[in-house]
Amino acid sequence: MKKAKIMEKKQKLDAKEGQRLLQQMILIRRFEEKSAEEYTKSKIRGFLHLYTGEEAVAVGVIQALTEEDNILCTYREHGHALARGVDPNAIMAEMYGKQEGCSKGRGGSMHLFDATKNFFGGNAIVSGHLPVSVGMALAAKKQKKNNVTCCFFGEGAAAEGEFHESMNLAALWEVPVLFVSENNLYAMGTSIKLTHSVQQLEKKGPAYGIESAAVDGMDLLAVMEATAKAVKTIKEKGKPYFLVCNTYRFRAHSMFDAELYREKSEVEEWKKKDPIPKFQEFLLKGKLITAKKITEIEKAADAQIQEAIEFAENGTWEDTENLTRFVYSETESI
Amino acid sequence: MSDMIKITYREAIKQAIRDVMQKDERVFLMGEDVGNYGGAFAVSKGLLKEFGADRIMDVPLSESGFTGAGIGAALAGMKPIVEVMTVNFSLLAMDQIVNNASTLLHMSGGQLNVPVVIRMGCGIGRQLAAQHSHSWEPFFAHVPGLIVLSVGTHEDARGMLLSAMQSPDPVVIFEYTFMLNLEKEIPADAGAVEIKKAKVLREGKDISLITYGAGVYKCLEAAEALGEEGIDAEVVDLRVLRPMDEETFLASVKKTHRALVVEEAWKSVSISSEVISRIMEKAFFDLDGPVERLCGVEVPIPYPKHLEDASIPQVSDILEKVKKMLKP
Amino acid sequence: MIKFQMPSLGADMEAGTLVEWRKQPGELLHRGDIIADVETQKGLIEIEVFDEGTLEKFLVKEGEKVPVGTVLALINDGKAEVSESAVPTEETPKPEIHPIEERPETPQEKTEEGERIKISPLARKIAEENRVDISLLQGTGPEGSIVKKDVEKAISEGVKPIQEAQKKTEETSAKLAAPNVNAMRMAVAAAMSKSNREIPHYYLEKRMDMSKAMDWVKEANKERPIQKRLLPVALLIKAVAKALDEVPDLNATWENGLQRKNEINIGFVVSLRSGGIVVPAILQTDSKSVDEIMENLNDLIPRARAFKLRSSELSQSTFTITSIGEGGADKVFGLIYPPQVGIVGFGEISEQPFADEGMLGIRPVVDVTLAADHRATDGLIGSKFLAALNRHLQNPEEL
Amino acid sequence: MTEEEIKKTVFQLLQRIAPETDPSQLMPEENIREALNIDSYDALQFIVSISEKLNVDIPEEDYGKTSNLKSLLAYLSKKLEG
Repeated sequence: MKKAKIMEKKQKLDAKEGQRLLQQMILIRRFEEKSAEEYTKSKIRGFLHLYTGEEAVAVGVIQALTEEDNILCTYREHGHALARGVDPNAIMAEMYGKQEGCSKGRGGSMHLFDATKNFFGGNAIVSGHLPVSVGMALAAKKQKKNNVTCCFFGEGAAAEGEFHESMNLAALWEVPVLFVSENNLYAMGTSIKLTHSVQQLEKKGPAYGIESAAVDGMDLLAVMEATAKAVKTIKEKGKPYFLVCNTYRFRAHSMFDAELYREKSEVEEWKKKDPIPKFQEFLLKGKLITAKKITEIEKAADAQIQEAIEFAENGTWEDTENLTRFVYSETESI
Repeated sequence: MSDMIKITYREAIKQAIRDVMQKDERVFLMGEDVGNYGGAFAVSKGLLKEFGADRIMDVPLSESGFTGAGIGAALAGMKPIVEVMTVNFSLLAMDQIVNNASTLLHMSGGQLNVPVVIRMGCGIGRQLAAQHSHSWEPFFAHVPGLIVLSVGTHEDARGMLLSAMQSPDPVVIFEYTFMLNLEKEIPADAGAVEIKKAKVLREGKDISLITYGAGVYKCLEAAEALGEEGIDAEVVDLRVLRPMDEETFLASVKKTHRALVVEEAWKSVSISSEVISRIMEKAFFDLDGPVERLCGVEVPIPYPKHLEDASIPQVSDILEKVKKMLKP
Repeated sequence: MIKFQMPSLGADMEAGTLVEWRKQPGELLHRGDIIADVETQKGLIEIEVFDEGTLEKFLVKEGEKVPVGTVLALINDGKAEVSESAVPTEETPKPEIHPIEERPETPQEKTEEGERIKISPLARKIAEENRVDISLLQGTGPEGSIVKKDVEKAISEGVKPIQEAQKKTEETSAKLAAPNVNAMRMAVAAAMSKSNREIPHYYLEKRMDMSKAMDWVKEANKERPIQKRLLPVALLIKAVAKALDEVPDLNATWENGLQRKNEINIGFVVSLRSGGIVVPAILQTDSKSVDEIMENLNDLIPRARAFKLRSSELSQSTFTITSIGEGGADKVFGLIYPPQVGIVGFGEISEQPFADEGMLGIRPVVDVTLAADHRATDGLIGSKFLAALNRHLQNPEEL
Repeated sequence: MTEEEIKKTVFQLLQRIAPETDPSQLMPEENIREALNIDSYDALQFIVSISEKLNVDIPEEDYGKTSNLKSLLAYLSKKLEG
C-alpha cells in the first residue's frame, strides 16, 4: 500500500469525528474485558467470543454505512453491535440471559439482534449468513433501494461451500452486497496455512468477477479508506465487493481455550500493532485530541459499562410460561 | 353446487402461483429450471413469458445458496417462493431452513419474521431409485417454527399456496410429482383454502383411515371398495403436518373406535408414529382395538417396478389390513 | 481484602490445577495482569486478575488441583470488608418441576390361571359401567381380546339388573359415579331376609374394658408416621381373630353340617356414603400384625367406597365384624351373613363407670355382642369366645 | 398460607372424603364429623391428608381441637405460624 498517499487523505478527519471513533474502539475494548470478567463469575454462560484487537475493522467499516444498510455478522459480534449503536445495556442483559436483552434473552452472546438498527444478528453457523446477505441485497435491488448489505465473516468461512455459492450468486445477480472477511489468521484453533490453498483471500474475488481488496485491519484510517471505496463502487456499479481486513485477535478463540495452536511471541508481536494506541497517537499528533480528553473517554466508557452491568443484574428472568413464544409469529399475516 | 372444472394437479399448482404473483408485487419464484426450462416438471411453463426473468428466476445448482438467499429476501421485505426441485435435494438446504428460516424469529426475541414459502416435489412411483424417491415429511414436521403442508388433493394444490403466502412464518409445501398429470374435478371458482386443520374427506363409522399426501386418493379408493363389503370407513386427510391438528382425527377415532394410519414414509419415527402416540394419549379409552399402520418399508427405494410397488402401501394392502382389523 | 477464586472458564470446567504462580506476595496487581497458570482439560490457561491491589498471601500451593470457586489467594485492596472476586454462584432460575399427575392405577384382572385378561379399553369401560364381571366373558376380538360387542352381548343376555325401569334419582348422592344405588339396597335386603328366615340366631353380650387397649394404641401411634397411624378397630379385629383361633367352631360355615374353616378371613362391614354396605374380607387375619390389618383397611375401605372392589374380595369371609362407631347407638346386634355361623358387633367406645377389683373408676369401655347360628354352636361356645376376646383385649401388646 | 387458603384446603379435603356434601355450609361451631356423617376411619384419612397437604404434624391429643371448623382453622393457622 502507498503509505504516503493515505497519510495526506487522513487530514480530512475532524476532531469530533476522530474522538467519536476512538470512543467507539475504547468502549468495545473495555466492554470485552468486562465480559471476560463477568464470565469467570458465571454471570455469562455458554460460548463467549471476544473482539479484542480487531476493533478497527468493525468501527472502520460500519462508520461508512448508513442507517438503511443491513449488517449481518458472526458469533464474534459484540464490537459490531456496539459500533452500530446497539444499546450496551441491552447487549449485557442479553449475555446475562435476561428478558431485557436485545434478543429478549433468548439468543445470548452469539445471537445479538436489533431490527431497529438493521442489525441482523450474530449468526453461529459458520458462513450460514452469507446466502442470507445475498438474498437481502437481492431484495434491495428488486425494491430499487440503494442500500448496501454488509456481511462480516472470518477467513474460516471462506472455506465453506456457501462462500463459493454466495460469491457466485452475488456476482451473477449483481446485488449490492459488501462481503468483509476479518482474516484473523486462525479458524478457532487452525491456522490459515492449514485451511487455505490461497492465503491472500482477496485473490478469490476475481474468480467470480467480484472486485476485491485487502487492507491492514489494524489501521483504522486504512480500513475507513478501503470501505469508502468499496461502498462507492457497489453503489455506482451495482455490483458486489469483497474486502479482506487482515487483523488479529489478542484473546483466545473463546473463554475455554488454552491457545495451544499459536505462540505467545506471535501474540505479543501483533499487540504492538494494537489499533487503539496507534489511532490515539495519530489524533494526538494531529492535535485532534488531548491526553485529558482520552482519560475522560476511558472513564466515560467504564461508567457506561458499569451501568450496563447494573442494568443486566437488575434484569428479570422470563417466565417459563412464555417458553413457546416466538416459535410462530403472533401476527396473523404480513 | 357451483359448476366444476376438470383440472390436472399440475395446472392447479400453476394457477395458484399465477394468482399470488398477480396479486402481490413482492412475490417472485426462484428455483432450478423454473424459467427457461419451464419447470423441471413443467409446473411453471409459460410463467417466464408472463412475468419476466426478474420474477421467475432460474438459479444455479446451489441449494444452500439460493434457499438462503430466499430467506434473506424474505427478511428484507420480499415474498419469495423458493422451489427446491425435489425434496431429495433439500438436504443440502437443511441448514438454511432449520438454523435460519425456522429459528430467526425465536433467536431474535420475536423481531424477525421469515415469510418464505419453500415448495418441494416429492413422492415415489416412477422408478427413480433410492436417491430420487425420498419421503421426508417427518424430517420437516419435527422442526418447531416451520409450517409443513402436504398437498394430497387437487383443491389443496389449487388453494394452499394462496394461504401460505399470507403466513408471516416459513411454510414448506410437499407436492407429489407422480400426481401432476392426474385430472380431477374442483369448483371452477376454487381459491384459497385454510392451512390449519385436517379434513374428513369421507364420513364413516366403522374405522378411521388417517393419511396425507400420496395416501389420500389411495385411502379414498379403498374406502369405496370397503363400502361395498359393508365396512363404512372414514378418511381423514391430515393436510397440515406441523403444527399437527389432532382434534379432527381424535374426534374421528372417538366415533369409530378403530384407526389405521397410512403413509409412504419409512415406518420408524414417522408421521404415523406421532399420530398414534396422540391417539394413545388422548383417545385410549375409546379404542376397541390397537391402532394399526401401513408405512414405507424401511429400505432405500429400489429401482425395479415390482419392488418399488412392494415398498409402499397400496390400495390392496389397505383393504386387506382393514378387513383383518374388523373381522379377525 | 479480596478473595481471588479459581475462575470458571466454561460450563464444563469443574476444577483446575494451579501449575504456577506468576506473581509473588507483596507484588502490585493491575487489572488484566496474569496472576497464575492453571491446567485444565483443555490445556494450560493463563489466569487474569480483574482487581487492583497487592497480592497478600497464597492459600493454594502450586501443583494442587482445586474445584472452581476455591479461594486461591488474598488480594489487599486497602478496604476492610472481604469481598469475592469471582462468585460462581448459580444464578439461573431452577425450572420448577411440574408434578406429573399419577395415572389412575387400573386394577389388573386375573383369570384363575393368573394371566391378564385381554380386553379393549372401550370394552372395559362399558363393562365397569354396567358391573359386568369380565372374567366370565369369551373374547372375539384380536388375539381373543374382549371387545365392545362381546360386552354388549353379555349385558343383553346376562342377568338383568333387578330394577330395570328405574328412575334416575337426582339428589346429590347420585352425583357419585356409583352404579345404581337402589340395586345395592335390594341386594342387601335379599341377603338379610334370607339370614333371618333360615338362621336361628342366639345373642350374647359383654362389656369390655378398653383402657389398656386404648393406651397401647396411643403409645403405638407416637412411634408411627401419621400415614401409618392405627385405629382401635384394627386391634379389635386382631383380637377377634385370636379368639376365633381358640374357638374354631365359630370360624366355620353351615352347609348341611358344620364345615370348619382353616383360614380365618374376617369380613369387615363398610358402610357406603350413598347408603348400603359391602363386606370386604381381610385374609388370614390371625397371621397378620395389627399394622398389616390397618394397611388392609387403608386399601379396602377407600376402594369399597369408590366401588372398585373385585367380586373375589367380597366372597371369602369366614366370620364377620360390624362396628357401629361413635355418635349413635351404644351397641349393635348383627345379622349373620350366610353361610357363616357368627357375627360380632362392636358398640361405641365410650367413658363409663367400671368396677375392677372392688374399685369403681371411669374407664373407656365397649359393649361387644355376638350373634351366632344355634344350629352350629350353643351359648356356652359363644360365651367362651367373648371371654377369650376380652382376655386378648386386656393384653394388647401380645396381639 | 392465609386463613382463607387454609379454609379452602380444608373444604377441598372434606369434599374428597364426603363427596356428596357441601362443607362450605358448615357452621363455625358445628361438629364436623356429625354434620358430614364422617366415621372414625374417614376422620383419620382427613387428618392424614391435612397433615400431608399443609405439612403439619397433628398428634392424637390434638384431635379434640379439630372437631369444629372454628377451632380447626385456629389450630391450623397457629401451627403454620409456629
